[in-house]
Amino acid sequence: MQNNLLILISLLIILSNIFLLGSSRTGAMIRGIAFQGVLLSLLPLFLPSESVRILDIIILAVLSIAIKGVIIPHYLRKVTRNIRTKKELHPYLGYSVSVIFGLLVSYGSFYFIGKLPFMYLSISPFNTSAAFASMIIGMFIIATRRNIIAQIIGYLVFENAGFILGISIASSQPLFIEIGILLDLLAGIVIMVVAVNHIHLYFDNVNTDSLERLNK
Amino acid sequence: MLYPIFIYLASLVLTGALSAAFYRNHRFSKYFAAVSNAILSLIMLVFLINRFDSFHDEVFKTIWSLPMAEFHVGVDFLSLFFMIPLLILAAACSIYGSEYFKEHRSGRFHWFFYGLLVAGMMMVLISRNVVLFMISWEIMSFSSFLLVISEAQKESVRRAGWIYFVTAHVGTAFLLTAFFLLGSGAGSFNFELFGLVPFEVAKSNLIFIFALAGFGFKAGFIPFHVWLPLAHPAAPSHVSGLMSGIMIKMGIYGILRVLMFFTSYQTWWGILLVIIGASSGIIGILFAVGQHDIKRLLAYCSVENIGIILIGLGLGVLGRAWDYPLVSMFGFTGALLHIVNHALFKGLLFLGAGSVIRQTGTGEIDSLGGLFKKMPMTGSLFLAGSIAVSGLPFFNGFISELFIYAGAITGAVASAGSIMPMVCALAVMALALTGGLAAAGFTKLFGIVFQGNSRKTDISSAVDVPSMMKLGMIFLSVFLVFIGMMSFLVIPFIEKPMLLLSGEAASPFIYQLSDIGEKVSILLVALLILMIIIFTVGKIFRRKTVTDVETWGCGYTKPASSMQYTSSSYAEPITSQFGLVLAARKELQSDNEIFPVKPWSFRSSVEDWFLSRVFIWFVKLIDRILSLLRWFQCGRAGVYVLYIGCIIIILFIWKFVL
Amino acid sequence: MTSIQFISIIIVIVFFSGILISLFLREQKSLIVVPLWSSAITAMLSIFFAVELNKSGPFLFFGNNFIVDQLSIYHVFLVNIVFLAAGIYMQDYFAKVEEKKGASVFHYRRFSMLWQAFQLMLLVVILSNNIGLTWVAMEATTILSAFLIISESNSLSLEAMWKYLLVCSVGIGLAFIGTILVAAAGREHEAAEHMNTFSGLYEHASNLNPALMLFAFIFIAVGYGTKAGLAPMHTWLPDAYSQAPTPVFPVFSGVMLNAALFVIMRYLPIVEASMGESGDARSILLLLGFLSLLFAAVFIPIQHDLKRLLAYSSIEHIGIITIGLGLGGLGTLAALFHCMNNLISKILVFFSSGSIIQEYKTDDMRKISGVMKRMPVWGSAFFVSVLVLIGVAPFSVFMSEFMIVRAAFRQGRYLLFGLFMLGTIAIFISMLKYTLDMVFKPGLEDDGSPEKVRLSNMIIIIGSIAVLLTFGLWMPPQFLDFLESAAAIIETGIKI
Amino acid sequence: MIINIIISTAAALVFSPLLIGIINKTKAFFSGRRGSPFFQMYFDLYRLLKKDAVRSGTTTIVFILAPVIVFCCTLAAAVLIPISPGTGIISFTGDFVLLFYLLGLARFFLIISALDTGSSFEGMGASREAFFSAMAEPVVFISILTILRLNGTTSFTDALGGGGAGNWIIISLATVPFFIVMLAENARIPFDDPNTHLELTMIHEVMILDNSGRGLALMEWAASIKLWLFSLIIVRIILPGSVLSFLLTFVIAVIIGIVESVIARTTLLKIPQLLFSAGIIAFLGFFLSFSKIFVWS
Repeated sequence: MQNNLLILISLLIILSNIFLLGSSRTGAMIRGIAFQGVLLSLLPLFLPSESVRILDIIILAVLSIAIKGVIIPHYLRKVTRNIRTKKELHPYLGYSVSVIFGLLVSYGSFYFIGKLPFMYLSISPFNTSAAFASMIIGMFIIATRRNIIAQIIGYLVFENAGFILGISIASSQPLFIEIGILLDLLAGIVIMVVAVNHIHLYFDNVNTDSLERLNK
Repeated sequence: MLYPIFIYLASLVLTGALSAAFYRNHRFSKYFAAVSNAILSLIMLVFLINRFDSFHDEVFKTIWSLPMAEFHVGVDFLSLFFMIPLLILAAACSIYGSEYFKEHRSGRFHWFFYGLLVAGMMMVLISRNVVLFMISWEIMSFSSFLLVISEAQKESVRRAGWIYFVTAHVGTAFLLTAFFLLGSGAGSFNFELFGLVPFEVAKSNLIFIFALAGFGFKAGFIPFHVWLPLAHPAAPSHVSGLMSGIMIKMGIYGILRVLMFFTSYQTWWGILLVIIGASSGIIGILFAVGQHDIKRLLAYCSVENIGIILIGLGLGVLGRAWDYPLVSMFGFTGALLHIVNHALFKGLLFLGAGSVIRQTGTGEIDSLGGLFKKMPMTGSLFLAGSIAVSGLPFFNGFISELFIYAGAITGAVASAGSIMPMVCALAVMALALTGGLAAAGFTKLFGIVFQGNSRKTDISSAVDVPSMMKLGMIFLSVFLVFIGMMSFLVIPFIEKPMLLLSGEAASPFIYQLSDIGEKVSILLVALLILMIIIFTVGKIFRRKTVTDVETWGCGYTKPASSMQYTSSSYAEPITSQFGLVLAARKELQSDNEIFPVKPWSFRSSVEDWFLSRVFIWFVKLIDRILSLLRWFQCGRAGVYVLYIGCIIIILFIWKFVL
Repeated sequence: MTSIQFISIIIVIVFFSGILISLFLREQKSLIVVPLWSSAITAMLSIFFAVELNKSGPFLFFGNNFIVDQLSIYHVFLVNIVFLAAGIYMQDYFAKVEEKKGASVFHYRRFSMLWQAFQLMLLVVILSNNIGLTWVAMEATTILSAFLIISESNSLSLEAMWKYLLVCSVGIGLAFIGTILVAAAGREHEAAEHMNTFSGLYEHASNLNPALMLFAFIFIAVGYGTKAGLAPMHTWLPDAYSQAPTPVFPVFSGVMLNAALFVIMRYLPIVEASMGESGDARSILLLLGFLSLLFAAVFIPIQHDLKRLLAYSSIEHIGIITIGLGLGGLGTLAALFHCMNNLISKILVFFSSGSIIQEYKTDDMRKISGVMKRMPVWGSAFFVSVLVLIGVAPFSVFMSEFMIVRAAFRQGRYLLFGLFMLGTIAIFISMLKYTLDMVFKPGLEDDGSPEKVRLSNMIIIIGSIAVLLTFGLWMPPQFLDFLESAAAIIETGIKI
Repeated sequence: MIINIIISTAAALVFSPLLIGIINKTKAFFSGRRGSPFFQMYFDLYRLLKKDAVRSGTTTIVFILAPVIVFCCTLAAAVLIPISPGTGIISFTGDFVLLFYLLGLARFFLIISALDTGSSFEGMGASREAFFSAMAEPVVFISILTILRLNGTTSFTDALGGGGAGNWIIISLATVPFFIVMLAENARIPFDDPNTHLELTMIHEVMILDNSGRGLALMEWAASIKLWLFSLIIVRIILPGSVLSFLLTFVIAVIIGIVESVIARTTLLKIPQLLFSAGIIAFLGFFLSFSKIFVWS
């Protein structure tokens, strides 16, 4: 039962990744990443209860729902409204290509990662593979998108991969470390958004094309 | 012997530091540094010569808190021998240098680095541990680099300093390789352990090649000479004297030191050395003949003389490899003596060139002339140096070349087989050709600069140099004549270092050396007496009147100083005949009117294609290879992230899939 | 051990009070003195740590979350020396800035607070025994230094900051994944409660899952390597260096690079021990180190911007240190030694180039000339520092590079040896050329006013040259011992 | 020893001007003239020694010293050659280097005394002299190596004053380059024409344009001694064992005269090629002296 739920969550995560890869609108992407954040926050609940204190798990879940599912999407939405970029994005690679890439990566990570000789450690190999797929997809989004907001979302996907992995494979961190990690992420996003605001003020757009002058 | 050397080193550095501290009183600071430098060197020299006969190898060891390092110094006859020219030149050049800077003051640390350079060379000579050796070696390069860029506000000087230091650094890389190879068998970095277990042939060949290249960058034989003709003109003259005189010999010292680690020599080492020496000698002097700048000419001449030394070394190695102790003895003796001799006369010539440049403001040969009358002392000393460098009798250059000749002749006459006679004949031919061309080059230099009338520069107000500078030059020229005339008194100093190199097999024949020396001396003294007699007789019976007139212009009524032969025209036959090697460029400026009104001018210049084609080409090649990767930093943050992903995947595949 | 805890509490108090005091201070001068004091106190206390260490050997405190051993103390000391020097230099720098444009108190306050927080986080990175805590603190330094970059906004600095944020965040994310994987490997072991600490991992290293550890190490090397500026993850570094607002900042990042590399040093013995010294982890480091050297050699010849040039030089030296680590044995010792040499020469080169840039109001090297004439002291310091950086003997950088090539040669890695030589020579050629022109080429205009150098700055200059020279010629035996035991920790880990 | 020296010196001083006379007589004979007397050179020298001198104001002490040095060095070199078997006054390994370097010293001073006047003509002559002699020296040395190998000694004077000659092919291969170099070094046709004055093709004569009086006498005498020296060497190479072989130098002079009469002066640009071919012949001789093809003993 638990296991099936875990697989379901992993599948949903992968689907949301594919969705992010295929969507062209910022608003949709933000919704997608919020959905992924909520999904992730459920993961701690599936941890074997003997290894961690239940209170810790609840605190962690609540905090991550708050940060990943509410605060960060909200903040991103605000900045998107602020800089008024709902237009079509022009990625370096087309959406359909991206989706195909995402599928390939997901399949590949199930194939390769599942074969690694330490998979027995994770609560579910499915989960771990999804994490690595997210990692690569996150980087892919960063690399192929022109819009800075999309890059931030890519970064969030990438960070989520770490979170999934943390939950699924190694759950022995003390609470304060986990919270520190979440807060760090929050602070990172905040400062990125501040940067986006600055960039927008300065260039009147948030395309990465104007950020290619330092190149030698 | 070692403790006095330590004291000498310490006081050199100390006086340098003090002179930097007293820089405010510039006059005092420079005299203090220069004079104390000279006195210290002289005291050391006298002490050394005094102790030479009763000397035994000395070693001093103590722990040194650096990984792999041990403070291991020692003196043997080879080091001792190299110290003699070092100390003589250090003294002469510092005395001279005290007056050299005329208008602008020398830098605050000039004398400090001068002392450091001398100390560095001394340290090179006594180091018996790789780490210590490399540090001393680098101190030497570093301080000489800083001295070369004394006048770095000039573009040419910066370029020269740059190329010099780069070549020095590349040389260090080769040296490190050679020493690592040496040390890999011994398991230690102390020289005494190198070669205790004989090296395999392949390894010893590798060591030899790397050492030759590494030390070659300092010694400056072809093709490693590129820095010499740039750095010597750039440096202040007393520094170029010291560098060309003795610093490049440290490269030779290194080669000798490495050779001493081997119990048996390979034949092809000797052949290679002779071939490099011969080509270095011939090409070096050809380049020299084509130059228009006094110090550049002298620098190329150093390349030539290093070539001659290498011929001697090559013969020595061949003699040992093929078991002809006589060849080996003559070869090494000649090489060692030529090291000293070249140090002396090249030092003198650089100092003389410096005097000319200082008093006239130019080193351009073609614009000078007639300086002998204005600067008789510099002129005479320069003449002495010129004769010596051409290897002609009465001066020291002859003696050493004679010994190298003797080695080659013995090899050519006495040996069986066909390779050895050919190599020896090559040596003889190269020596003869370089000798003749050197005479051509230095008659040109002396004749154009000191004789005739001035061509462009106004020398009416030129006077001879201050007495301190004269003193430095006279000091050196005394040795020139002394070794040239009384060589048998000098030979005992060479015998022991020579035996270290050529092995004990040569010791039964050692009497031949001073025998030759004595015979030459007797003949030369007799000849000198004859000359004096004839000259005096001519003076005494001087009933005839001598009328002063203008030079006969062959009927031309208005001779002008611009009609004189220039260095371009003097060297033209040679540069055009050897165009294959020299790639001489001729510029003829003329107007093709029927009645020419504009003045025509002709100028030939010799470009060093080793620098322009080989060295710069190499630097550009590296740059071109590197530039293949310049797209990497494309400026797009997303791509940068992609790189990170790629390296992760690459590492994953490398470690888990392959 | 209580005294140690006491001391460390003092340190924390010092920093926090520093941050608090900065909040209430209104005078610019005092605002920039506060960080100076905090770093001075820390530097002195680190000596106390070292003494304590000598008496009792490595120890843990604060519930196994912090560790003091030779390795960490060495780095703590180095980092604080750099901060101290930076603090001293900053007095002069800001005084000059103040003359020219009136920066607001807010500016100073933010700077002072960020600086101290940054310094504290670095201390945590180095002293932390908990792998998670290390990561958190490392991430915090990224964010804090991003705030430092943002303080001056023009288009280029924004661009630099964006790249810095993005690339470093991804890097640090990878480091997080690596950390998790290591923790997972530790969880497998029965003594699981200590297995998220370095000391615990050292202890049971041979029982860890080797494949997992290697897998984790790929992430750790790449992740922390991004922060350390290893190629090909170095791309943010030249941009951030060149656009950083003050010449002090590059020193910060220099320290940050070292701290990131320090974390890799911590992990290295664990991974190697778990794989039975197979050398796989080391070979990864060798590859990354070599790539850094290569990319430095690729980009240095075409630089026109002084700060970017120095950034690439930093990449080169980090690469050299990494190669040393990858070689092991003598290489490890050399790498640690090179850390020190690099940091101290960084002090010299960044301060002198900072002064030059401030004087010439440009960082385009083609427009800077005649430095020696115009500012003899800083000019000579700059010249010497570049000579040090390109590995001229008898300075200590030469010595450490010598040891590294020796190690490479002894292990029979002739190709690496040759490429190392080629790379350093290529860098030597171009850096020397730039420097000669900058320092000696006659300047266009000379305003005639003699250069004024504060006594404190003179002390920094002479002190660092003296240290570089001394350590190139002679290491104090105690220092060598200390270094060797620190290297032994990287080689084999420690048992407490 | 002393007697040997005196004999050699006297022979060099006395016979050398005669060689010039013989050459001129031969040339006159071939061109159908009566020509100047055999002893014309002696008269010239006597006249010059008596004469007043005229000296350029541009010159320095070098110009005054040069004739003495040139004369003494050439004479000393000539004295080193054994005039009859076993009369070498000095012998050691590489003694010929001393001999030829003494000539080199003489040449050095000849050149700088020419440059001392600042005249473009003399500069031109000096330039050519410097170049051609540099080319000639290796040729001579290789030839000498061949001779030394044949005699199995490392001392040239021993070889000249010794007994046995070797294979005649090799000896002639060693002698021909010597002869060519002799023509070059002594400013003879086809390298130079001693009879023309003030032509742009000249080498030796043009260098002593400004010498006069005693200076000129010493220079001319030195030149004739040099010719004597070379012919004596050739004679002793060909006939090492004979006492009176020095008389054959006069035959050499006749041959020179014949050569000068039948060959035209070559262009300057071809001189290096001529010397180069002489070098090739010399090398061939040397190569044969140790190659296994030839067995002569």
